[in-house]
Amino acid sequence: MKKALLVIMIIALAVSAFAMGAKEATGTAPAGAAPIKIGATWPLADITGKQGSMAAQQAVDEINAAGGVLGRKLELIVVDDELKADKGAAAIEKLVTVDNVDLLIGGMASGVALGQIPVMKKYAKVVISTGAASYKVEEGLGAEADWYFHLHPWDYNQGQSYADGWEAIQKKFGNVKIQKIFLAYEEGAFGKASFDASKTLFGGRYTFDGAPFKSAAFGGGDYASVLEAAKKYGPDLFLWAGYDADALPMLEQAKAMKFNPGIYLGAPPGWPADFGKSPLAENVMLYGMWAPSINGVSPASKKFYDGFMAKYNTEPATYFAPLSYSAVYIAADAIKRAGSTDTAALIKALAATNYASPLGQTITFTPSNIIKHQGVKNQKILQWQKGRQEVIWPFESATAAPVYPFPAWK
Amino acid sequence: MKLKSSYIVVAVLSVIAIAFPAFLGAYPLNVARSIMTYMALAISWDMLLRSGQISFGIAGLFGLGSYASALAVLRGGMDPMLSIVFAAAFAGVMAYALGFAILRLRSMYFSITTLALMEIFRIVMHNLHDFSGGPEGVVLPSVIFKGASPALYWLCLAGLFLTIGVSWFFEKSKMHLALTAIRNDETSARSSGVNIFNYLLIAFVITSVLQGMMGAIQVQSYGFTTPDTAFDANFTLLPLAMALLGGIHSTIGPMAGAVLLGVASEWLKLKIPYGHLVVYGIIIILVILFMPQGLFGLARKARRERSKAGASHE
Amino acid sequence: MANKRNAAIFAALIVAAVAGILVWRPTVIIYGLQAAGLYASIAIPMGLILGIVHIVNLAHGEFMMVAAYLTYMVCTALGIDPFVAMIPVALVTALVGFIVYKLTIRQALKAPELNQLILTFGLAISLTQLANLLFTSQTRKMSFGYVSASLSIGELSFGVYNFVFVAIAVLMVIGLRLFLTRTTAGKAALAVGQNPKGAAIVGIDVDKTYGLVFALATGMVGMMGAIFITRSSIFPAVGSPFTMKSFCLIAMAGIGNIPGILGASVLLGISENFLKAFRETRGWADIVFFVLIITVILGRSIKGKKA
Amino acid sequence: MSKLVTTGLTKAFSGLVAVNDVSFTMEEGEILGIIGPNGAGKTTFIHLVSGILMPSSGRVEFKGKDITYMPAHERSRLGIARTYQLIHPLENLKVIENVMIGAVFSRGKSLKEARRSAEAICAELGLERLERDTAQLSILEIKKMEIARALANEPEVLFLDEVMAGLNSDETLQLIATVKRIALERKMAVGVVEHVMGVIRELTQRVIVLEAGELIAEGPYETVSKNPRVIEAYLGGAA
Repeated sequence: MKKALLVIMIIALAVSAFAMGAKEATGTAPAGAAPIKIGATWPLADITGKQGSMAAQQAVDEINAAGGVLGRKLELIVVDDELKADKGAAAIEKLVTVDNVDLLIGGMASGVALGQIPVMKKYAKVVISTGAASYKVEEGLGAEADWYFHLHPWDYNQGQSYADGWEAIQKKFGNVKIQKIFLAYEEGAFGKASFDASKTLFGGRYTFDGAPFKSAAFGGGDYASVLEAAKKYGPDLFLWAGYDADALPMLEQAKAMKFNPGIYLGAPPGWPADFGKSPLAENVMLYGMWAPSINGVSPASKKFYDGFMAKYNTEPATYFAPLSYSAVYIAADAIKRAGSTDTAALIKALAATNYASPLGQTITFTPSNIIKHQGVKNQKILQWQKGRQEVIWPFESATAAPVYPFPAWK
Repeated sequence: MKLKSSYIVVAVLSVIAIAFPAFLGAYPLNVARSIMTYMALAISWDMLLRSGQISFGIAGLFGLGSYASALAVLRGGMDPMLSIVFAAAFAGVMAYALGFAILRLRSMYFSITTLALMEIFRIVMHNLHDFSGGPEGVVLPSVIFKGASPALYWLCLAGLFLTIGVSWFFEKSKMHLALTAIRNDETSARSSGVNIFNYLLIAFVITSVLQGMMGAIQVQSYGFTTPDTAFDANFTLLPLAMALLGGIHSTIGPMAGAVLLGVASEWLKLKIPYGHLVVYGIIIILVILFMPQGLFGLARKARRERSKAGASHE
Repeated sequence: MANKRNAAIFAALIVAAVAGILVWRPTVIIYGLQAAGLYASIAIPMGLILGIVHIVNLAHGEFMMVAAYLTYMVCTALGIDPFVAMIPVALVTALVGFIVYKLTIRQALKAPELNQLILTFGLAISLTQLANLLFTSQTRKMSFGYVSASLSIGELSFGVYNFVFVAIAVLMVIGLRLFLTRTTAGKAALAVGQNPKGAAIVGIDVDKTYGLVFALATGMVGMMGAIFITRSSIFPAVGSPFTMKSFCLIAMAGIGNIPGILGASVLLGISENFLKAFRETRGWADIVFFVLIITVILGRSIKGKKA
Repeated sequence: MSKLVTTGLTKAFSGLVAVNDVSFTMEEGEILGIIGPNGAGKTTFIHLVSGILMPSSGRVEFKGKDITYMPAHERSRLGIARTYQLIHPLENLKVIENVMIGAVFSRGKSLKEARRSAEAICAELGLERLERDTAQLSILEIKKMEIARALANEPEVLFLDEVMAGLNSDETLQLIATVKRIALERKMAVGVVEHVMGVIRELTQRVIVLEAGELIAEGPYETVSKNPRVIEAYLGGAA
């Protein structure tokens, strides 16, 4: 019994100690009466959600330092969705019914968004979503969901934009020739969606094939058989859709197998720390929405980047950081124009958004296949050059010309 | 007299549980649903454990129930409520068929086999693209009861009540004698006329029905499922941890454990946004080290010590 | 007699099948063996703990993850190679393993096996999440030229580096065999594994032996973690899938049968890669693992009943 | 008709023959001693008759019915009960529940009826405070509980495998008297394995002697104990 009491006391102490620390870390609520509350959910144990929430807080602090919105301060309330649908749904219930937030932002995984949608529908609060690329999410939302503002491109938007991008690149740079495309995709939902979208978009214009692999993120990491299939196919453009854990090991195995495509391109949601430092990384291409090199062409990006570095002393590692930062600014701007946080007025104001974002492009909302308010529709094609991600396409935000072909293995 | 007073306590608690939506908001009801789902899984796992068989396949039957229900609605146009019954029955039939092979196994080999079966179910659902939606899963046209919080809560509560009721029946009927005898000593049980295989099969099928049912309720309440959500290893590991922390071989133990871990996880997350799972893990370690018999086991021990002290006074 | 002849026919059939595949699809054998080496070298230390201390260590993969991060820090700070760093890292993880044993596992040894299972589950969560707090979920990978070592035979080019894991697995099996049969401590460990009470009666310090075996096994895991970073990216959750895989392999080999883990790994590695070699069966490669496990376990239970 | 008949009963464990070609009968109301040196196959023999093990060859008949390969739980329903050499209390059940299970599963009684008959049997054996945990029992009480559990099956044939081991002489005498009385009352055929020859002499009308799995002698204790082969077997075993 004594032991049991002891353990209970230890737990209580540990919890309260941690809780105190956490409170200090998140900071005190901004002074002044009745702040505008922004509720957010992200997977905080994942780098995407963690930095997303940090960037959103950065935006809130910047706006509050500049006097807030409508004379009121902004307050960001973040709840961890733990990458689980039920936790994500409960988080929305809490933000709406307990914290009484004025609008919702955030999101990363489609699997969590699917679980949150029924709850979001119930309250029909304004949502500015920073994640959820799967077309299944859009199907789940339906055409009626005019309160849902989706910043992140849908999977088919991404596919379409790559198809456009390669067309444009081939036109501008005569030496780049693409006929055969091979996609190695991780076998989960993310990779399978990429494959389905690419097949329909590339299928007509190019000869296209693909094969699945088990991502190192889930205990795989053996790419020999998929690379062998790719090598046999002999593509001009080799694409892989997986996770950051796959990036370098796949490259190393490709070298070991002397697999040498004209373009070697990866499309993970994020890249490993210091990928650029590897000698193999040179001239690997990638799909993405943002890279620090955009600072050179976009003042918004530079402002975001410098602010993030100053506040947290670490580099934003994924595009979820600038995307989440954008979500807060878009919300603040719309509230200012609407003159209130009333949902109907806010929807109207948001629909008229025109925001020069750190992504190096201006964000507006236009209809996509089903929903009315889709933000970003295009992705960027980038290339690792001398350890930095340089934007190749779209040309208006390009920071470098493509190096082609991908150098042969020594 | 004692029995009667405990009946009254149970009745009062049930009424309170049923009346929760009257005085709780949507958020606590949502959290309660999560906890109740895990609680039902923990109790059902414990029911089979009373025979000594450790199943690692809870997530397998839970996921099978999820898919059976979702696909029955989506592909067969079945009524959602009916699909829950269908899914429970489907899980039961699968368990019955599989039981013939795997219930001859004991200890770790049984556990591993149930774990492997769960993985097989997951991979099959992952690969049957046209039928099950593949890795992206299935999205239902709408959530049951249009997502009204109280209705979803009561549906989940009904599943939990059924589970508790069956577990209580297991404790009070000859199932209790049969399963405990099998767990303590199979040879003795056999010479006392216990048909071991039959009782294991009954327990396995019934617990699978309950797990399949909870899976179906889950999928109808959230309106979608994917192989990774339906067969999430957490649906196996968390119920195990809950039952153990609360005290195994009882109904009340897993319930206490589910409340402890369920509330702790939600509360910690709000208090410690970054890193709450570290504390969660440490709580599990400390409870196992210092309360090896779980919360309820501790209470049971204390009661026994008191009665012993009383007996020596006489 | 009949048994021997059956075994001979069986062995001949396997050799013929392997030879057939080797000619038809040589890479199935090459990559199958490489995968088998990795599986086995991670599973063997867990098999040692399970065989002697009789604990299913759900934090097995997490120990490897901790060792991997340790190696990463040492290598980036000092600029040395993981193959050099693996020795100090193995020593440190062995020490960590010993401390973890003393502080937690030892306290739960007398409790039912389920308690030990959940205890190590708690350890696994804590270690993963601690790593997540310290390093975030962003993956890290160091680059080493030798990882891309390549061999070309005719038109076929393949990576040879991963054969390192085959060598490690074989060395582990031989080393453990020598340790368990030739040294006093090893013999004591074997005796404790077979019958702890009996061993205690003969005067063997069971607790000390458990501690030693646990430290030895975590040391081996530490070494594996160090070499693992040459092949794979590391992140907090990198270890957990290997825990389940190792557990399944051990069950397939039969508890206490350490050379059997090697055989089970080869069987799985080759079957998996066989399915991966064909377009139609590619997605089903994972299932082979679990189907084989169930078949072997059920087959053994039926055979056991007959005998 | 004989209650129990075995013909040529044989059990081999991967080459080692534990019971070899044993044929014997048990009649209603008789108490039969089964003796032999350690490792003679007495317990294996009971395992075969009660269905815990299946024989390699031979035949077991109960009241004329072939039960050679019948599972143990069905035999117990038919009326064959036994205790174990090593005690097998069901530690997570109370004393009364330990006794009840035979009545519930072999006789198909409801829990209430089973409790009543278990209480009656325990009273007969002098076992008290039935709501205790088995951990609180003395050795004598555990032995009594195991006999009570076997009796709750309401068997026609009962095997007691070294129930007297570990008891002092007073306790042994007390238990002998009880067993004898119950066997008579219920007209059971009882097979008793014992090492203490005094117990065999007191209790049994007839004994069979096993050595290395084979039946080497049969008859009343007085005659068998003078059989030179039996004496040699015991001396050989002792030496």
